[in-house]
Amino acid sequence: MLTTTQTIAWLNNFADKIETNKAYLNDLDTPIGDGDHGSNMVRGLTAVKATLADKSNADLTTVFKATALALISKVGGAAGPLYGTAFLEMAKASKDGVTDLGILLATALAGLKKRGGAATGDKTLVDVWRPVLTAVHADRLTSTVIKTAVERTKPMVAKKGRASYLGDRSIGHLDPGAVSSGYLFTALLETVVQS
Amino acid sequence: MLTTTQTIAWLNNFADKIETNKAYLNDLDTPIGDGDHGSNMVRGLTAVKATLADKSNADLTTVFKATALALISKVGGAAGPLYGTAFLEMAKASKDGVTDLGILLATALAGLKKRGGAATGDKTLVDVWRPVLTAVHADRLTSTVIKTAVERTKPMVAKKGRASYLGDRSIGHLDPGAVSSGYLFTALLETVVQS
Amino acid sequence: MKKILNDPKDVVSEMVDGLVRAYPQYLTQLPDTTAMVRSDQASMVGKVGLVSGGGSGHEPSHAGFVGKGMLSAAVAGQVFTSPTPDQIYAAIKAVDQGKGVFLIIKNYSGDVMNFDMAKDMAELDDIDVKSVVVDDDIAVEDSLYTQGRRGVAGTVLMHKVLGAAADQGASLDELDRLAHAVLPQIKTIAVALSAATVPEVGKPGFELADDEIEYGVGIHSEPGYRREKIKPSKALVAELLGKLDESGHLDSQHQYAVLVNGMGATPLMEQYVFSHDLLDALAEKGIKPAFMKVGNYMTSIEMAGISLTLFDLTDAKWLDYLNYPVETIAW
Amino acid sequence: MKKILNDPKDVVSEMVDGLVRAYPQYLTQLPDTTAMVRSDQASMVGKVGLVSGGGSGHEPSHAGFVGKGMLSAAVAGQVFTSPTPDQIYAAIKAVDQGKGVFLIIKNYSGDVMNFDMAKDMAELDDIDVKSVVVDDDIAVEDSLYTQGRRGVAGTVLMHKVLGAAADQGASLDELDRLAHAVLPQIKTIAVALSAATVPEVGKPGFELADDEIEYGVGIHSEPGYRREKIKPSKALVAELLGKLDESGHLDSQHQYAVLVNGMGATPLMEQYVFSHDLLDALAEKGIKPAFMKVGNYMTSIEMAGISLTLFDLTDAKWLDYLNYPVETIAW
Ligand SMILES: Nc1ncnc2c1ncn2[C@@H]1O[C@H](COP(=O)(O)OP(=O)(O)O)[C@@H](O)[C@H]1O
Ligand SMILES: Nc1ncnc2c1ncn2[C@@H]1O[C@H](COP(=O)(O)OP(=O)(O)O)[C@@H](O)[C@H]1O
Ligand SMILES: [Mg+2]
Ligand SMILES: [Mg+2]
Ligand SMILES: [Mg+2]
Ligand SMILES: [Mg+2]
Repeated sequence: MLTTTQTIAWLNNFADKIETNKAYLNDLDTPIGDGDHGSNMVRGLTAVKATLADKSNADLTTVFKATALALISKVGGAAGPLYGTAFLEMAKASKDGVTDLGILLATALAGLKKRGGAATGDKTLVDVWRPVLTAVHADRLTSTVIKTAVERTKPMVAKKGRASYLGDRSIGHLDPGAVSSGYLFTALLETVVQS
Repeated sequence: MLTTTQTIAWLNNFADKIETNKAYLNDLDTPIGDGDHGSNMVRGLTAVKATLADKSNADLTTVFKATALALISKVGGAAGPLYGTAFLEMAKASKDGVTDLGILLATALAGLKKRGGAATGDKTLVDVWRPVLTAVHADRLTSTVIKTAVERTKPMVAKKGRASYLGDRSIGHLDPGAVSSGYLFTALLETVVQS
Repeated sequence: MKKILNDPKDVVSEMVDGLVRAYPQYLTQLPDTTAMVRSDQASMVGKVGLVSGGGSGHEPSHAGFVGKGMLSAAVAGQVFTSPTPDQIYAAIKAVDQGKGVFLIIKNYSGDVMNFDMAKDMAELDDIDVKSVVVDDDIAVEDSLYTQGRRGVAGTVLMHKVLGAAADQGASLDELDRLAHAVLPQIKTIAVALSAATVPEVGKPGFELADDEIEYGVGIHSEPGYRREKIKPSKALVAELLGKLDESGHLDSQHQYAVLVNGMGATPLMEQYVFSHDLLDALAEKGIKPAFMKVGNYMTSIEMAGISLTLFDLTDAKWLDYLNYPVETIAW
Repeated sequence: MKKILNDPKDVVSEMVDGLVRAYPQYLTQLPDTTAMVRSDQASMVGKVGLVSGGGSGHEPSHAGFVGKGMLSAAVAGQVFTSPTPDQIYAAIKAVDQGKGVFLIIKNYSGDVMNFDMAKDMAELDDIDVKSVVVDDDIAVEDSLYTQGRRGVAGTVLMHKVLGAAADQGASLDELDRLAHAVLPQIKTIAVALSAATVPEVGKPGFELADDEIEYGVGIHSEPGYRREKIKPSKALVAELLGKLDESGHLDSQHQYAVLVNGMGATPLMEQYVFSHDLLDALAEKGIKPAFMKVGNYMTSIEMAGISLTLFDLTDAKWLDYLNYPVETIAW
């Protein structure tokens, strides 16, 4: 059962990781994108941190919804609607009473795939969400699972997002969105799963 | 008494010198002007050479006038009207029967000063024309006279033309128009005065 | 990076502020957004609203095309980043006159998703919203399995045609049909001499050697299809026109509109020389453009280069739309 | 030098050709010249002709301002080199409608002398010719003994005011009085981030380090009055506005027209940010421009930088002239 406290800790930890790795994410987005994924995410997570500052007594739905709105209105680009939709779906599910992490993430992934139209293997953040979700369901989420999933985007040919314009030349680069989702789940591991 | 043959030889020699020194004249015009004096002059002298190709039987006035029109219509910038006016004045004078080199050059210089408004010491081609004219009148034109006159523009502060925008910073640079006039008179020396 | 800026983080908000204050007769900024709507409210009454937008860095697109006869509003995202749904939604609400709102979107994941979310939001308010996703850049091969082609300079012609039709009272459905009839007829291809530097990134999106160019780059420094030594303008025209010809045979029986678009740092001098070679090359194919424009319309910050757009005017009315008078900053 | 060109020697003739063929509705080239006259002949009948011009490399100046309500003709010289008298003379003859012709000249030795020779030639044909020599660049101190100030971006505003007056039927004498009344009220100052490269020269007119800027440069890479490390936009505005204030006190009781002019390679993004800071700084002095324009109007090939022009509207009619509708490529 996911709590408000856990979720706020999770998202603050995620925000810190994104801030620390802003330049790295921009760099990853340069050869196969437009070099802004780090900047976009920092803008969004700064807003998330700010909106969560006074939510420690709020319910889970409020926390997810505030996170979604901050991401939607601040990130822009492709990542904004994707991460935003993911949290909006979790807000909707939690409103319906869901508190199980696995179910929440499954709902999020469904929304995310619908929003972006990406399938597994398209070299997007979906390629991290999918194996992480499987691991969460099996109660086996480890940092190795996350790292492996992120690394696996490297040899893939991008089929969605800006990297797809490169065709075969997208091979050999990590997908920036996969890397930022890697931080999301590492933060989850550090604050929720391991605790 | 200046003849058509001499004048054509003079101008062709001048054209060759300008062509050879195009880059040098552009370079001189770069720190204190706009870097085009060589290109401008080459454009004009190429046209002069072309128009003189069939003028070996023409009278002096025709030669001067054709030269003036070629310069006026091809050089542009400051140098075009200045050199053009100089030759136009010589055409007018020769039409009035003048064939004496000293008188021709004096008329040219008068026109040139009227057109550009420059006085001696303003760091323009006038600073070469003036001493050369004096030497021609005294029958003492030498390459030293020309070189000295050209060199003397170096310490001057420009008062006319683009170099004047630099004020004191024009000091220490040869005036490009003075240098090209130096070639004009060196050519004169090689083809008319010494022959 | 040498730019006339203050804090790179503030570039979009300061730019939008400078723009709307310099041109209050054309643009009004919606409070707390970077959405700019047409100041001439009267000219919008009873008409379908036209909203465009995208990442910043393409100036004068898109706000430069807001005004009578063209766009009703433009929404500016962060540099090279789609605007967010809330901002687009605000623009939609501001321009809706009860006749619906039409969105002109460029085909990037981010733009498509953010505009879609805004559409969802507007539809909850019972505002009719339709849209077209412009994908004129033939450098990228289209395919069912990928994102498809990018939207680039041809978008400006889409603005113009739809703007004229909307001003003449076309309904939302009519605009939708018009947009989708025009869409496949607009094709663009670019060549870059240097890349753009996003202020917050601080270095160029890619590096080209002093004598190198790249064909097929996008407007966000997306890589193109070939890199080689710089060639004379005539040869660049041959390459780009060849690509356009391949992608849809140029036909001397057709009427074409041509847009020669500077990418930002390339002076008009070069654009006019390129146009000279282009008009020669087209003349050899028996084509004389029915309409032509040369200048910086869809830029990529200070990227150097040119894009070439051909618009096959399969419907004679489209030429009238292109020539229809407008009151904007940049058309 | 990386440019989209063919042989650098042909740049002007190819550029003019591309321009007039792209925009036949505005421009007609006089045979064997680089003089371009207004295509809309009817709009010139019974009116004084307005001829401007100068070296090429300042596009869209000057041909971009030829059209109804503005110039009757523009003459393009070689790059950064005044056009020759025969070409200017051809333009004068082509636009004269028996009411005389007014010349707008920028204050460079070359331009002044070539236009003067053309005037002499036209007067032999009994065409009345008058002229104004624009010298708005306050970077160079004026003095009786020197060439005086240079003519730069303010020339575009001179075109606009005189064009509107001529279109409304002002006589040659009236235009002459108007021009000389306007002349001292237009002042400009620039800052450069990089220099222009003349195609035939092949290298930049001056070199600035990666973090250096220069204040007071001219539109042909003429050196300015100070070189220093790049500063934020706000500080650049303070420097340039300070110079303009020194040269003629800015007065909150006066009405001003403002032109923020990009020098060629500086994107609109930066020009708008600069405008934002400028409008703030003016507001602090109690000034809100009565008229403003931002964009590339008088460029210096691919020089990066901005010039700032303030035009003190001491006569209320001048604002109407600025707002008067025109049909040109670039206004
Ligand atoms: N259609 C899509 N579906 C899923 N993920 C996508 C899609 N398009 C892009 N992405 C993800 O978004 C990331 C890029 O985000 P970002 O750089 O912030 O946006 P933008 O591409 O608009 O600049 C990619 O690395 C990829 O993981
Ligand atoms: N008013 C003037 N009177 C006399 N000579 C002048 C004047 N203005 C310029 N010059 C001469 O013209 C030369 C520059 O010629 P050029 O570079 O061809 O023209 P521009 O300055 O128009 O580029 C200067 O070096 C100077 O000798
Ligand atoms: Mg990106
Ligand atoms: Mg020169
Ligand atoms: Mg982006
Ligand atoms: Mg010159």
